[in-house]
Amino acid sequence: MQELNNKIAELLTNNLVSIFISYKKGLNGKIKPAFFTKPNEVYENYFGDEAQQNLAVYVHKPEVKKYSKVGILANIFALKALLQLYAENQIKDNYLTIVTVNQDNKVIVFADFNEIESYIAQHQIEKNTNKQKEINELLSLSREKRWEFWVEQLSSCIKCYACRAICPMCYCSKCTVELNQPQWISVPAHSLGNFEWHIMRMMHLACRCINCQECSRVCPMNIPLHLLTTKINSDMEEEFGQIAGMKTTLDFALNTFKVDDYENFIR
Amino acid sequence: MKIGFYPGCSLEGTAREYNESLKEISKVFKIELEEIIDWNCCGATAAHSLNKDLALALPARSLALAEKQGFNEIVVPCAACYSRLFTAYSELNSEPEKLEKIKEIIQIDFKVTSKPINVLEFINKYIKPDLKDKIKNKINLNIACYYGCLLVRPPKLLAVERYEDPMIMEEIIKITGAKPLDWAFKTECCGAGLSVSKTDVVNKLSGKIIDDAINRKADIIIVACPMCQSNLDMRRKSINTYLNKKLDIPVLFITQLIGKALGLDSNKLGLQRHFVKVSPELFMQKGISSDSVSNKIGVEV
Amino acid sequence: MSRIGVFVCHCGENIGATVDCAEVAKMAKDFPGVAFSIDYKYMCSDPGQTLIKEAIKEHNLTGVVVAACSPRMHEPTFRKVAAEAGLNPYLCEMANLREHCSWVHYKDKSTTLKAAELVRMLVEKVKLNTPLYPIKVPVTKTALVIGGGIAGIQTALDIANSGHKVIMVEKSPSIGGHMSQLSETFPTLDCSQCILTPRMVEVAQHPNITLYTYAELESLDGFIGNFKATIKLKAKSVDHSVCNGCGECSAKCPIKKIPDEFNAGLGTRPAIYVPFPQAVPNKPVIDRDNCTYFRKNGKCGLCEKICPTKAIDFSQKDEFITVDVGAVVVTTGFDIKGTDFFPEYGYGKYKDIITGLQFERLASASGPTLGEIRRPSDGKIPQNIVFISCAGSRDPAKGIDYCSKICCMYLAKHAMLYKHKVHSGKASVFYMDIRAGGKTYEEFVRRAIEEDEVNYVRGRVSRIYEKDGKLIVKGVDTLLNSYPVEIEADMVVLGTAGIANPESESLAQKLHISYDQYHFFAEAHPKLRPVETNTAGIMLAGACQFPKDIPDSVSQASGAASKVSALFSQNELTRDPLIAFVNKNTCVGCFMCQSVCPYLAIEKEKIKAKDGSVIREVAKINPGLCQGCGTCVALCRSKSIDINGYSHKQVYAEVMSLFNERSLEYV
Amino acid sequence: MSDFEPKIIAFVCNWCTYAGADLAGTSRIKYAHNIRIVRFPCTGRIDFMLLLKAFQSGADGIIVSGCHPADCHYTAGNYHARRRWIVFQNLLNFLGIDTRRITFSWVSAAEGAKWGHLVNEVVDNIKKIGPYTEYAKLGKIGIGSISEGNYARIE
Repeated sequence: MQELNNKIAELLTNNLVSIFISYKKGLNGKIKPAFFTKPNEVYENYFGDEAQQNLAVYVHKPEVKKYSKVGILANIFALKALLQLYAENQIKDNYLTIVTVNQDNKVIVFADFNEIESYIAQHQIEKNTNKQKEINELLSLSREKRWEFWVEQLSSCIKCYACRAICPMCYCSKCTVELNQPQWISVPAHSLGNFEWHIMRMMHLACRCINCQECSRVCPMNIPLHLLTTKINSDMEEEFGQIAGMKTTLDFALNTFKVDDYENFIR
Repeated sequence: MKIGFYPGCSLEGTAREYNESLKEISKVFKIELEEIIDWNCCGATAAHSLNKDLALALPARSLALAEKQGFNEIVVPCAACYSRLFTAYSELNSEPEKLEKIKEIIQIDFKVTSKPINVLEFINKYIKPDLKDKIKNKINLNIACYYGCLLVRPPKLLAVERYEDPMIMEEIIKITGAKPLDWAFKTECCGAGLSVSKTDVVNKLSGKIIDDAINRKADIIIVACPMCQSNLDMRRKSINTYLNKKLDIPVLFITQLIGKALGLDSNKLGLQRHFVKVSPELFMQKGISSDSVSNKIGVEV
Repeated sequence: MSRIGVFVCHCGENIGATVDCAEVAKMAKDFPGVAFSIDYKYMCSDPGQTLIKEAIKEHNLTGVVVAACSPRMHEPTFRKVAAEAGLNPYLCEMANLREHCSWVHYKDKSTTLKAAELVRMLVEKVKLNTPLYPIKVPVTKTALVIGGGIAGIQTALDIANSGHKVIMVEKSPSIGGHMSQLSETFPTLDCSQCILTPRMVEVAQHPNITLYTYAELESLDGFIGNFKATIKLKAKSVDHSVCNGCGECSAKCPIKKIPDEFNAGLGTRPAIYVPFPQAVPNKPVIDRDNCTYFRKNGKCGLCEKICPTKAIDFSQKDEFITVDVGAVVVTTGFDIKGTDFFPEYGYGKYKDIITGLQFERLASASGPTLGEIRRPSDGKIPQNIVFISCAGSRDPAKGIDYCSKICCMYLAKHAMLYKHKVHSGKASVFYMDIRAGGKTYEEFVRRAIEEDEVNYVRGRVSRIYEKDGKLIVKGVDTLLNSYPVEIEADMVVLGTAGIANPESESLAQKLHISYDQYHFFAEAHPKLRPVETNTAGIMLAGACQFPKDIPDSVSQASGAASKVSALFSQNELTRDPLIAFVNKNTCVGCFMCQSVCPYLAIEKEKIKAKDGSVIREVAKINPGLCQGCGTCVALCRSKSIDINGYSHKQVYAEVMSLFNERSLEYV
Repeated sequence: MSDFEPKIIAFVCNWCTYAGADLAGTSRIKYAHNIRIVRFPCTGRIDFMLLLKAFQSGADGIIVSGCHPADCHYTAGNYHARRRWIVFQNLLNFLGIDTRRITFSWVSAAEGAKWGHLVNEVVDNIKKIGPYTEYAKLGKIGIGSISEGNYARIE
């Protein structure tokens, strides 16, 4: 992928970015994120099907933030995440140079977020019908069976917060889980706290999650968190017709309303 | 070109000439009106004053049959039938729950895609664009266009512009050369179904309509509803007795007037079927060639 | 360490009959943190209050729970008691033992237990209460009055006379509003202009009032006591500081046939015009949409040539000024439906069917007929006239469900004026009900019926049509067994519905005030706060809130003025401190909170480094605007927003204090 | 189960439902004693975490109630709350948490009678479905202890 490497090297050489976030092959052969600061490091750059991780998470890490100008290779999920972050006022103007490679292997450098908005509009991510099927199966079970399923799944949570660390949308400097005045999330390693943690995370991600499913990928206990993110995403679309990571403006399901939102569940 | 056709009961009986003239003028424009096979009663006034489901189910069945027979549009000449069919069409389209219930009742699965249109809509869409080129005889008459109630009401449903003072027929007949009148009784009640039970009410109401048309120097009244026509025409004798006047203004269907303008034969247009004689001279006097009208059952007025 | 005092009130029998108050007080003693607990017959009575005050001092209490009636009833009372004993008033809470317990349950052990639990819940809360202090906001003692009709005039004069500055903005070239168009006024039949014009002049000459005519509000920012209003001064094309109002220009203007707004379209005016002879200011403006100079690229310019003082200035541009004001009074009035709204009355095609406002102009001595009742079509004096009330009003089919309130009275007045001017004439009024509630109003209507022999017909008019030069009015007399009535009239006057101004919606959006389904501005409370809006510092007066007559408009105007004067009587504004605030350290600046705030109280605050560079942006809540709903509090993910009085800690403690035996069992 | 007295907690707004409950009192409408009301300024203030905390603390049922649409004292808090409830309810249901135990309602300051009915209905309903220990019991389940259970798993 010479064109991409040249582009990254060019950005670094001309000081248009002081760090570029991309992928490289690790010693064990696994693909991992790469942080290039010099053009001569770019030879390590990897781009291919295995480069799946959503790199957008790094733009709000303090280690990256100390660089004044940051370049990033963004796949479609990262683009959506970056757009969402932009809408949420988390990306300053002239901070990011965003590069993507389109389906024809062409390197695109976006001039602004409006371009990203229209790029995303043209490149809809296909819905994963398998995951939807899993969700439907769960929903077809009795409430009790569903409960048992989740109790088993969430009991194994060790509260390592890898799901939070990998999530591009989890950028709060102080997460609610760390508050103890009052203690919103129970600390002991019992399932109650696990439920609280995952319910709260989903509520906080509702209308913001772009469903890249990184949380599910990195979970050391293999908790099927993608079921939750997929469910909350399809809920948002069905109930309110709003999908995260599509707009430059802050107009999401939980900070807007329609006077005629459905309310047949309210007495 | 074929369009669905729902005659309803009147066009088989008292308003045969409406049926005949509509078919005749359609022929000129190469439009075939094809009757919906096995159509049934629209429910008329009786059904919706008794049972809401029945009032929907009856017209819905005809709509469903039309859909199965492949019609996107159905011409419904009778204003009352049109009102019932169109009400069913829009209610079933906007309320899926009702549709489910009605499908259950009539035992036909359908999507309510056949749209009922009345004669005025039909003329506007299929006849009016080419009418000017096909006119053979200019009509040189003063005409009172009478709409009655159901062609323009209820306004919320039909969304007719200026529903109290509509101009649809006026715009059409202007093309034939006729002069539409500004008059006051366009949308007043003719007495409708009271024709049977309380004839004196019809005498009074229809009498006022005819009286005003004559006062404003109308040569003829045109209508697009079989009920209106029958009240203004068939009841003329008792109206005259009631008013103690001799009012002899003929009442024509708009399709008959257009037929005359197209140069069609009066008998084919059913002009001989009227109670109030449509004299052969009517069109003659005004300098328009006309064939003879044989008036078999016309009353002396 | 908390030292909470619990005071259980019997409220006579009201609580005492079903709840064992002594038992509750006894149980409360054992709640953690409770230092003192007592029950008493009437806690709100003087001895009861003294009991609380003494206990606070004696036991050095850090918080108080009064277990009595609803806090919506006596919270202010007991907070005052706490304050008098030297305790911060916000350290006092109430447990609702009466409305929520003793009155809704039967005498039973469970009822007493519930009472005790309610007390425990509030004890847990009050332990976490913090001393709060009322918020002080400075007040700019200038009022902005939008609209120069009678309501605006009255408001402006009242505020100005109490010694405060007023800025009045009127969109048309003269103040006066609808009242200046009226002939005589009910129920006294005194001439409208005679009572109004002196007030108009007073406004113009008042040292405390700055008047901007031909001007509109462009935008309004800020909050109570501290608004910033931007006003657009439309180009008048005439320099009013030079113009002497001689009127030469209007007389010579070649464009003369513009329908005259002041005469409700019954007369015409030139392109450079003063709306009416008594206008204030009595100086002309050029209506650029109709002026040849502006329409045809500088042709004409006749007025410029003949003006003796060289006041015509075609080059004037719209100007924008920004003013600081402390309060805003909206008095933009109303509009009426035109005759073209009525299909059954001919869609406005009959010239001799007119609106009530047009009749006012016909009856007015300054009107197009100099006060003679002559019909518009041919100038003949109508011998048979019909008035129709509720034209559009009270008619759900027409989308106007409400009663326009003023029509009954002005139609009675019209009929009376007509009879006074055309003695031989016949006047009929079709009505649904005669709504003549008001001082001497009913008597006025009776006078029209009895002395002036106006024919009142109770029924609706279904249709009007023209026949042989007459308007045939077809209606029904419901008092005569629904007998059909037909009147051959020469002229018909419709009491058409009063409706909101077409610009009301956009003005409401500029002011951030709400409006009802008919686009009339909404008051804060229909009964108890009828002159205020939900936005603090913005008041309403006159028919912009709902159609109303002159006395009601003037009363409301004086009400609004007194609200403004009360606000201006202090240098600082005191507000309840139960509002939200942001923890700057944890706020990440996503600004989702901004879009849920109904009061636009959330701003962006830049956190800067020492060198002035912006480190990050965080939310900041303007205490002047926040009303304390807490929607942002529940939305904020990092819980960086909290709210006084209902803080995270407090509500958490309340919830966890309930039924906690089971949670203790499992955790 | 006949002697089971459910514990119901109500989260209500100050301006409508709290006042409505006051009116029930002033009108001497009798209803079940199982209810404990927590006052909030507005339904918009009600944090969804509090509902979980209520279940943890032993509530068998929860009522969340505020002003009818268009009646909100703060103009829009109830609309925002309504959206949150939709999302929250769907999520809890997906997780198998018993959402029959949460009742959302609009009770205005004028609806004292409605409040009384609502409380009685909820209490009757919860009496029928029994105490809710499932959720609070999660506190007993930790890593390792799960093997005792026999939980269904979807493959």
